[in-house]
Amino acid sequence: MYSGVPPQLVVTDLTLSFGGLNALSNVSLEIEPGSITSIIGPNGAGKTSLLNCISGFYRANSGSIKFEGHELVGASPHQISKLGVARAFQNIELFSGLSVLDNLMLARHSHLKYSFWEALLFYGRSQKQEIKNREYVEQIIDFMELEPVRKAVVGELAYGVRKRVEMARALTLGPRLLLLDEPMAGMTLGEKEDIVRFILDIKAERGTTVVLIEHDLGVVMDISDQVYVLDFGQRIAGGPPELVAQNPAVIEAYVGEEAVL
Amino acid sequence: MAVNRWIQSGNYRRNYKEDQTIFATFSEQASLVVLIILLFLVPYAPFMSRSLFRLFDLVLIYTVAVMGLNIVTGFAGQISIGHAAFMGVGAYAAATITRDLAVPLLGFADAVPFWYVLLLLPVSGLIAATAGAFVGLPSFRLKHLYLAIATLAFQIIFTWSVGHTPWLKQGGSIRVPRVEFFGEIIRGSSAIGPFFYYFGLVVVIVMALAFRNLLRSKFGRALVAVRDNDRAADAMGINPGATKVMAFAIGGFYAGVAGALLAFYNGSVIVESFSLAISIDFLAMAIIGGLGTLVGSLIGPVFLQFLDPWVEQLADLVQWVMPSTIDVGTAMRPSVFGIIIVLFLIFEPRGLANWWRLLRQYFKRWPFKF
Amino acid sequence: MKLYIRLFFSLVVFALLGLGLAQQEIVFGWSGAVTGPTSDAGRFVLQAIDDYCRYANEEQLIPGYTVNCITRDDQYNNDNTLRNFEAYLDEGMVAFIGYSTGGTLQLKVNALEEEIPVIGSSLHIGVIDPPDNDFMFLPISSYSEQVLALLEWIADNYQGEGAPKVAIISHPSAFGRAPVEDARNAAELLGVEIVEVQETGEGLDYTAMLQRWSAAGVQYVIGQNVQSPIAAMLNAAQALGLKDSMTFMGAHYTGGETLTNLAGDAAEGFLWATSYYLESEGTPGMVLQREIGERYGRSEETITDTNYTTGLLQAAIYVEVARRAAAAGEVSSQSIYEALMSMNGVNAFDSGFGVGPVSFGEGDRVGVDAMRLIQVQDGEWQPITEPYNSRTFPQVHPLN
Amino acid sequence: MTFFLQLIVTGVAVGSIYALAALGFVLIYKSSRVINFAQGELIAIGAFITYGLTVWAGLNIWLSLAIAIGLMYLLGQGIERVFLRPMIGEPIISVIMVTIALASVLSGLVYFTPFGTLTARFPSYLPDTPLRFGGIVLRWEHLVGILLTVIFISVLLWFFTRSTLGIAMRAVADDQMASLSVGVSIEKVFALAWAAAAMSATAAGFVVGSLYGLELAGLIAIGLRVFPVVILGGLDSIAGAIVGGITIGILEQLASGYLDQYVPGGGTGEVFPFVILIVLLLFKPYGLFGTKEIERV
Repeated sequence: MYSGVPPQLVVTDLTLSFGGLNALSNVSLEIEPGSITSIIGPNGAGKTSLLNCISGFYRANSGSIKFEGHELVGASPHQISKLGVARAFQNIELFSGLSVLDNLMLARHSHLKYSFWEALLFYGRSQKQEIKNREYVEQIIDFMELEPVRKAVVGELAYGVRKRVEMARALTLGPRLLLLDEPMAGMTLGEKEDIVRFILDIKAERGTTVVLIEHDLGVVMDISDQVYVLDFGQRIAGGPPELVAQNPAVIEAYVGEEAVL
Repeated sequence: MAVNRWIQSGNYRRNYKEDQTIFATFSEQASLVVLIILLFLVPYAPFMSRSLFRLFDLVLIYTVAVMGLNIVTGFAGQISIGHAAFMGVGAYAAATITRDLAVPLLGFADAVPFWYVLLLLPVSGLIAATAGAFVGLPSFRLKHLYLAIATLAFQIIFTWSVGHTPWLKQGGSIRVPRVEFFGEIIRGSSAIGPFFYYFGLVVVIVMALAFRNLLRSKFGRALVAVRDNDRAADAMGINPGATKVMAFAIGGFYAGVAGALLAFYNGSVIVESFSLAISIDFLAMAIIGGLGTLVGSLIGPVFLQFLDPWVEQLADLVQWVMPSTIDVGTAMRPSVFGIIIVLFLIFEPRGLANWWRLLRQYFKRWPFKF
Repeated sequence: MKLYIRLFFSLVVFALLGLGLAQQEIVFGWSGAVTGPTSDAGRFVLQAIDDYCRYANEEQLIPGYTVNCITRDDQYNNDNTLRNFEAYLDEGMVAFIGYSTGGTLQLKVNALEEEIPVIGSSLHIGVIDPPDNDFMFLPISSYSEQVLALLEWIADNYQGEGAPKVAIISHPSAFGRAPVEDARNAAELLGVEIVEVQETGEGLDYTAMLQRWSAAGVQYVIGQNVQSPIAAMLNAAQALGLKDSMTFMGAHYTGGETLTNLAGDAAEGFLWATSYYLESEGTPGMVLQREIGERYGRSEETITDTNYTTGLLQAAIYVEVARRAAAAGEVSSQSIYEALMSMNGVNAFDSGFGVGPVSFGEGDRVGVDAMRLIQVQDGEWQPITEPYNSRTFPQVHPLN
Repeated sequence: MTFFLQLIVTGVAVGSIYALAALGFVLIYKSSRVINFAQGELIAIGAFITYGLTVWAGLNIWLSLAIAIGLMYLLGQGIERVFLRPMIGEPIISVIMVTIALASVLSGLVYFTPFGTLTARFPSYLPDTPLRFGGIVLRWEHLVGILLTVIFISVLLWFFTRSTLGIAMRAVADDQMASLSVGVSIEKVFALAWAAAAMSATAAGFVVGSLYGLELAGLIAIGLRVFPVVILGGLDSIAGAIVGGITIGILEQLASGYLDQYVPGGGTGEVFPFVILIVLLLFKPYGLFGTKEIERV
């Protein structure tokens, strides 16, 4: 919009309802490639629902979501993930019986190009592909500083670490758009700083677009290029953080939180 | 080489390729080789009798089927209560192809050559895999409990349909020719016992290798991912429905191969060999062996097949103190079967495979205690 | 050195002794359902086999030999039957007694390869049909012949207009389906119309079936099944008031005391084809049956059950052939087989359990060839014919 | 037309037996998400206890039934205590397998008694001549089945809407975690569900025994027929169990009434419900009344 680059993700008039109750009504937004966009709003505002629509877990009743020209409404999560949209869940959804390494290797599923029959032999292409993708996974492990727990079973890790694995796994998909649902929730200050650093690095080093749902408005205002505010399923504001912070509708929705802004 | 890989007790792999290998140490690899050699020597043991051969042979055949069930239930997390029916599909495929196509077209006299059997095993497997995929189809929409009932329905429909199809002799016995192995027709239990022991053992080893390779590939990981958390798997670009259908197809393939093997082993196919009770036996074997492990599908069938004669002997002892109107063996068989499953589920849900793991760990660390 | 020689000789002596002892024992094997499907019949057969073997030893029916009958439950599971069969081979079995239809059919090839004679409780005609039938024998006439005899009775006794209309209720297994094809062919010869063949195992309600048959004008119902579904059908027929317009009948495993106990009044008039005497008749064989049963403390229910007779007859046939084989030389599966195959003409064996002598030979693999029709009259089973053979059976299903 | 009506009437009667058998199954699933593969064994044991009390202890048959239902209440509680309680929180595969093992143990226990090989029927306690409405016949045993179903449903309805424990059960069915946090004992609720299942199974076994005689294999087989019923009605719906039971009963009768003649060997009634089941699973997976689970991520 501002820079003249065509937006990477365009959400138009998105409406989602459960049994007559509107979780989202006519939400529209645009996200530029390589930016960090935050979605904020009170609890129950429809933030996670929006992410669920983008990543295909919910099917919107009307409206459209265009990612790099592909329509996402009606596509299933695995199709969307193959288009280059990755997602980290708010409530950790890891494969708890598997090791960190296997969790991340799973994210390379669609990048591993070998057939079922080659898998049975496990020789030649399948082996080479596994090694190549393993190298990729190791890069992510380095990047997210997970080396010490590489082979640990996920279920046995501390909450903060699991949250980080969740993010690492989404990143391992090699996405062009990364959706993070409250990646810092329930974390200590030190852990939060790490995550913020990771998010900034993701943008800087990998050029990945990041969409972030976060309650810590301080963080949001610091790192976001753009902020959208949802309330009762409606978009009430959107734009650069400094503008949004002064929007009267936002201030009304966040009564008592002005001090933070 | 800095570390002696024969006696190392930890993980010292230096590149990713080494990390993919199945065995942590050479000594483990060596002990497996020794075990396989021992297994090949079993027929020479002085205690081998015809009935023991039959037990071993059935164990090997059932092991193939249980590996398949373990893929469906242990790895993909879908309960299948109709696994014996898939085995039946394979057995009937082998029997009818031989009877209606091979014998009239290829003109086998009173036995089929070994190469034909080798060819027919995967063919029967593929036919059973098709049936498996078909039964797995509802998994595009369903979660596991409902799917379990669908497999039960398949079992019942299979039995009924065979019973109503004159082409399949309505469930009566269909004769399958004996196997000719390099000019010699394998007939009579003293020849069939050892022959199918070796044949079965080789099939089990080949199928287990394929199983193991599959598990360390992306397909194996996808199965486990779908079992652990199918929503997250979905977000990782794995199609959960397709993965479950694939699991059913692979499971069906293994069952089909086992069925064809059984058909040639028995020299006939009859619908009672593929009943609901057998399906439940398979589930019990997979669970007692250890769901979600390869070793489990190898140990489970041994344990349950040998449990049977053991209970019989125990029953003979108990019979002395019981009133003669009650047949103790009769009553003990289902009771012991059930109680053992319950005990395993409550106290060792990871099955015998876990004991195996602990044992292995013990030897790996030996002589240190920890 | 001396020690070694002594050891060697004692080993030889022991071995010879062992061999000698083994020769003194004749091993018969039985495998059948004591649990699972059809166990209600199987347990009586097992008791009878055990009892007759004890009786044979106590009475020294085979001088110089003891009989060892190994009996094991196979839960109606063929895998178990085959395993038992091979376990008995290890024990030196010379002849086998089978039970279930499936297990016996599957055993044919094994019996042939091991050259072990097999007598089964299943009267499926396929057991003695070629191929692989060389070592297979039926103790009494087949289901096919029994059903054909019933069809003949219908053709002979029918007095109405047109062709008599018959429905068959069969068990959903190879056992139930055994006589269907022969029955269809015979019906054509006899001018009887088979309206429908219905398979029912644990079907819950017979109302629809009976009413449909009633609407189709069925006058006769032939059962090839076990007692409990037949009893439930008879009860339903009585409740529907169809007992007057339909005559119910059945092959060997439909009848007996169990049926009258289960069906009560509804069993009245039921017609049953079998080759066994009834315990209540008090013929010499039945006196023996009671004597054996009482000697080994069997219940009244056991002693009066036809399946008990089945087991006694099977064991008696083998003990008799073993006696003959022993008299002629050594007892082996070969000599047992030869004794069985020469059990005809003057050598036929009158066991007393069946209504005719047991005869086997080339082209005759059915023991007691004759059968009778028995009817429930005032709550009691009463024979209504003399022993005879089906006249259409040889035409419909020529044996060898 | 009479034929058709007769099929419907018989179907309703047979279906109410299925409904009785399915009731307990649904209660267990509703409260604890466990699929009970031992329902057939419960049916058999209930029927055998009633038989033992009537024939061997010489009690009045209705009194026997009442006592048997009482005893089965205890058995149901006991089963939950011994077999199911250790499994709370375990993966669902394990819990299902426990019920399969339970089925095996129960039938083994029956074999330790003379009932294992029994073939018998209840002494006749109802008029021999059936009820007639025009050309349509209804057997007294069928009527008893329908009445018992009505009684069980009414008691359950009363229980769920009025008693505290019933409301607790409903709460547990809705949300285990939430009810745990407000102090509802889920163990108690699970035990009650099993007890209720055992009781309704007894009633079903009683009717089956009266109609078709008592035989272990036959009684156990009724347990399998519950599956199409609950899939049709929805695994977690009591109303569904009733409607499903009666629908399957009618469809079974119609199948054997109109389809059997076209199938060699007939017997379509036995397999038809399972074919319906597969079709339903493909097109209406949550049954007529079952609740569709909405997944929250």
